[in-house]
Amino acid sequence: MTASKVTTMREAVAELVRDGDTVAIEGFTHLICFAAGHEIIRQRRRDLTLCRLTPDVIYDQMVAAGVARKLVFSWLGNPGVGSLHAVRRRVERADPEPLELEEYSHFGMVCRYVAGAARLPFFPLRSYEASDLPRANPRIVPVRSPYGDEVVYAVPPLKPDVAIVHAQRADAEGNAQLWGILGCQREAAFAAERVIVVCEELVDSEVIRRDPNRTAIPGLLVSAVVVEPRGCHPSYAQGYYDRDNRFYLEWDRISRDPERLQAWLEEWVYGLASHAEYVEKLGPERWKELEPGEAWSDPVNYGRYA
Amino acid sequence: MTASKVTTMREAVAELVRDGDTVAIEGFTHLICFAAGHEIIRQRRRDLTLCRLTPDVIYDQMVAAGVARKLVFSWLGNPGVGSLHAVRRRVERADPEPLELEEYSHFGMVCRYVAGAARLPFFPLRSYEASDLPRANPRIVPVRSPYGDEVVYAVPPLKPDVAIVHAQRADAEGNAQLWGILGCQREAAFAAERVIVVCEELVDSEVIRRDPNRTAIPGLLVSAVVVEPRGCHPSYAQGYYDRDNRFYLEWDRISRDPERLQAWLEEWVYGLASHAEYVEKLGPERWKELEPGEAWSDPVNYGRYA
Amino acid sequence: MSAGADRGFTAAEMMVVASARQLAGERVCFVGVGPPNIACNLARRTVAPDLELVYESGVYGARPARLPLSIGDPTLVTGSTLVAGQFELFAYFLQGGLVDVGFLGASQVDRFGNINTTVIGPYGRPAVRLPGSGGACEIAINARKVFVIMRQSRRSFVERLDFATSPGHLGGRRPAHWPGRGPSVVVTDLGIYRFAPDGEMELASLHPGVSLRQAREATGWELRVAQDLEETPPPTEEELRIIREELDPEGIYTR
Amino acid sequence: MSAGADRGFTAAEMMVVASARQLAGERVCFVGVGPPNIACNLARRTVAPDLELVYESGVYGARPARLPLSIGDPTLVTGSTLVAGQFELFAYFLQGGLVDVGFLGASQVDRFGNINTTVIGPYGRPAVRLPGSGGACEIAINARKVFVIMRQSRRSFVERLDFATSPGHLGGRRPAHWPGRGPSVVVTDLGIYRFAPDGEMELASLHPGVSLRQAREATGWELRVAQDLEETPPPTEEELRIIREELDPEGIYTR
Repeated sequence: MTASKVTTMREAVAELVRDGDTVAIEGFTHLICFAAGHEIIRQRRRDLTLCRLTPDVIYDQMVAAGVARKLVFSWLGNPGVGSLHAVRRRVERADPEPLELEEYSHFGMVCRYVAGAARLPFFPLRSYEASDLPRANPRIVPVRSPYGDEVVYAVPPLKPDVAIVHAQRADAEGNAQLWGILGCQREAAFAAERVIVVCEELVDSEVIRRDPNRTAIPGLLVSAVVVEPRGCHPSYAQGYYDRDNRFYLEWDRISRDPERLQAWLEEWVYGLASHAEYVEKLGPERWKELEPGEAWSDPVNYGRYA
Repeated sequence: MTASKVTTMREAVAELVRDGDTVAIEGFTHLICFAAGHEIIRQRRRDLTLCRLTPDVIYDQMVAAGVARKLVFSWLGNPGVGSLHAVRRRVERADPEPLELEEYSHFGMVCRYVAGAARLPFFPLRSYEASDLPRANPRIVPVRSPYGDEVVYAVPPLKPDVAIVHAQRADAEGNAQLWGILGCQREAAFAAERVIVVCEELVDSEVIRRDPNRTAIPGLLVSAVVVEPRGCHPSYAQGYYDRDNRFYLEWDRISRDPERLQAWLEEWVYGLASHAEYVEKLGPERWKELEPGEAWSDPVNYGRYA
Repeated sequence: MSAGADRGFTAAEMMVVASARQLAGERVCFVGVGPPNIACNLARRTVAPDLELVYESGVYGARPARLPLSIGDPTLVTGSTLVAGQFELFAYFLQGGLVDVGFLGASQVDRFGNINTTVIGPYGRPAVRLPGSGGACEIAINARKVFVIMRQSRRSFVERLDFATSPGHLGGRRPAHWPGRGPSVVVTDLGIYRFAPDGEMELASLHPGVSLRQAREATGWELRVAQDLEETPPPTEEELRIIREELDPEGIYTR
Repeated sequence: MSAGADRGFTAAEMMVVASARQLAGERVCFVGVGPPNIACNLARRTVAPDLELVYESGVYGARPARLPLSIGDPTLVTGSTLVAGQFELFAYFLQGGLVDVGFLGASQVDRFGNINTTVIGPYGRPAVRLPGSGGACEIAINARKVFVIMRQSRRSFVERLDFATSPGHLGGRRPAHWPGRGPSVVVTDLGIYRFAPDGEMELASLHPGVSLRQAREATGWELRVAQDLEETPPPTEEELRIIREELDPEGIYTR
């Protein structure tokens, strides 16, 4: 019914991600769209405020490439490995320049997206009492329950200019289905001004319509649909490829040395025209290692009611 | 791993639903567990506070049978047909006795369950400004945003003593999967002190585990699992049987006349020992009419990661 | 007796057709069943092919294979694009500001488009207990525009509501911080009403065969009439065909 | 050099084994990856067969086919009982009060079990920027009990935290209205610490081959020692076999 929104990553980023934007590339370990992060680096965006619960290696790369001036986050690290060295250099030694931090807890970040998606002026939660976090971040404030004296804390809504969500499959309108770890992609998408859906597979709307309960994001929200198979590497897409833990370990070594890091960016980002080239450069053997076996869900019957 | 919680509706209601309890039999048009309502009537519970967004015919029957002293709700009617006559008699003419009402809007009720499930002292929403509802229900109060002067409204948490949730399928631990219209069953279950899961089909845990994203309710919450095929009639279970609109129309006639209504209760509830007898009494032709065609979802691959 | 019966269509058909035409150019409509559902589906087949329906039951992009008899009809689910839980529906779709038009019915409306669906008589001991808000209160506040569709009489078009369930233009002006702009049109079996800048309803169009006198007599206040009062174009053959053959073949809502 | 290496097990193995034993009789555990994950899975095979793991990534009832290398490892998802979004996870499972034990690591802990995982040095210009709270702040407040598992030294067992990320027993007493009772045990590579009624940590058990002097030297305050100080029973053959053959064959976390 609606016209196709399918475009290339280059087009989508060029048109929808602007200097100074607040950008959320969400995904809790799973479905992190590295391909989008790399394209943003390639197009040399500047002064971005990057939001994520877990900045992860993708934001370390973006921070090292100089696209970001600020992080809004709740856990800063290389999951299962250690530190984000580029981020630490900027935070600990302003090397090469300072990086502003706006820090919450995981649940605080999730509640910020929910408040943004629901157009609430604040969201209440039970975290933060007796923690130094509200002192470090004055946006975390106490709020008194209108029923009696109980005090909880509040976080403000987060409404990114752009949310980039990677899905296993989507149709041309951007109706997207995800499975496996869901993180808070849906909330981030509903909260955002503009949404880019990136998918492993572009499917006919009929595939989506055969399982409407699995649809996380309605095309209604979506400005562009990018078909980018393997676009999450070294993160993963459940059922499509495995997390490349080897790369997360390699990144620890690469990122400790600023020159080696820049060389990596040259070779793997600036030096390539697209994620397709990245996939090819990574090579078939590596992809073979990351290929999972099969574990299919059972179909469910929605029933024909005519 | 955990012991089976499978029991009969009679046992489950006898053990878990007590006089004076606050009970939520949720389900928005879909998956309304009439079988549980009928068993509660049969066991002559008294002084229940019944919670539902849409009290529907099941609560009209329970109110007529004298099990309830109060309704907590947001829309009072026979969907697509008209009024709930037994409820109206008690509200308009205290006939045969008064019925207390605690009234919200749909979103207000949903937010009450969410607050109950999340152990929040209140939940903020944008409804109610300039409506008479806060005057009719003093539990709906204004709350000021801690960020600036904006005022929204708050509703208090709702934590039912018992939530009864009907699912298409569940395992013996009560891990339950639902599809089709979801209403706020999940929120009601997490908010409740005790949860009874009623299912169309008892399945092996492996069926649940082959599609973990479809699991709405963890067995962790569940006190009893009741296998009651067709337990929603005249409501429906997506993919299993259709809504019996004819009955909703019949109920309008039956319920206009108190004597006819009591006769119906005698014949269809008190006069029967179980829902199995109700299903049999309804007869194969009626069930044939309510049988949907098939419309299967596509399986998705979760991948084997060993 | 229905206004246009002698003209080959019923008052209910005229009401549905007039409502459907209001949806021209709209994108996302939050809809209950009954006449609004038929109006929306008629609009999709005529003036608003891209109209997306969001049902209160959480169904988005429904493609019903039969006329749904309730907003929770299983035929709305099968083949739809998305089914959301009711928290996501009300919090993200409606309060989140994705809904362009909310369709509301009403037992009573006042000149500012404020709506009563709760009680006739005092709240504590009502003469008639109506269904209550359902989602109407949040629709009235959060939908960008509200369309009201209802039967008109002195009992429904009232000087003073017995209960204000869902706010319209209040006493003439809505708080600026409200997301929605409030009721933009009221379609009845007699005519089409719009709202003047001061928030008061005025008669914009009379349905064929309805006199100004009829409309005045069916209004509980001094009815304001637009300068350029129009006559509603009657239903076209095509509009009637779609309603009678496709959308409401049994005439449940439109006979 | 590790405390019990000469005894045929590593300090990390002793720490994991001692932690696992603490889980006897517990039902629902909120767990991150690394040593806590191994401790929980060891407990399921030994002292707590019914233990249910809730991962921060939203996975409940996981049945990993390999050692998960992160809390978001796909092997946690396939074959699990339920995967929830993170709002449902934190709001309903954790804040909702379903979690009996929350496992926390720490870069610094004080005598009252308050935890720092945010910065070493001043917040504005830290000497070391640590990961931050993640879910630790909500776990510390909402889990019924908290188990802390960490390496012990004067740099980690400190008189005063550089930053209080996750509250323990505050200055000795937690607010009565808090759902959780706070830290109940701290397991390190040197010993097991419990909390006295006044909320202060005390040494309850020393691991084999660890002297009281070592423990005191690795503590940044005047260490309190339980009357009945015990020696932690060494890992059994079976415990070591499960860790080395099943849970951490590459010794990523326990060598």
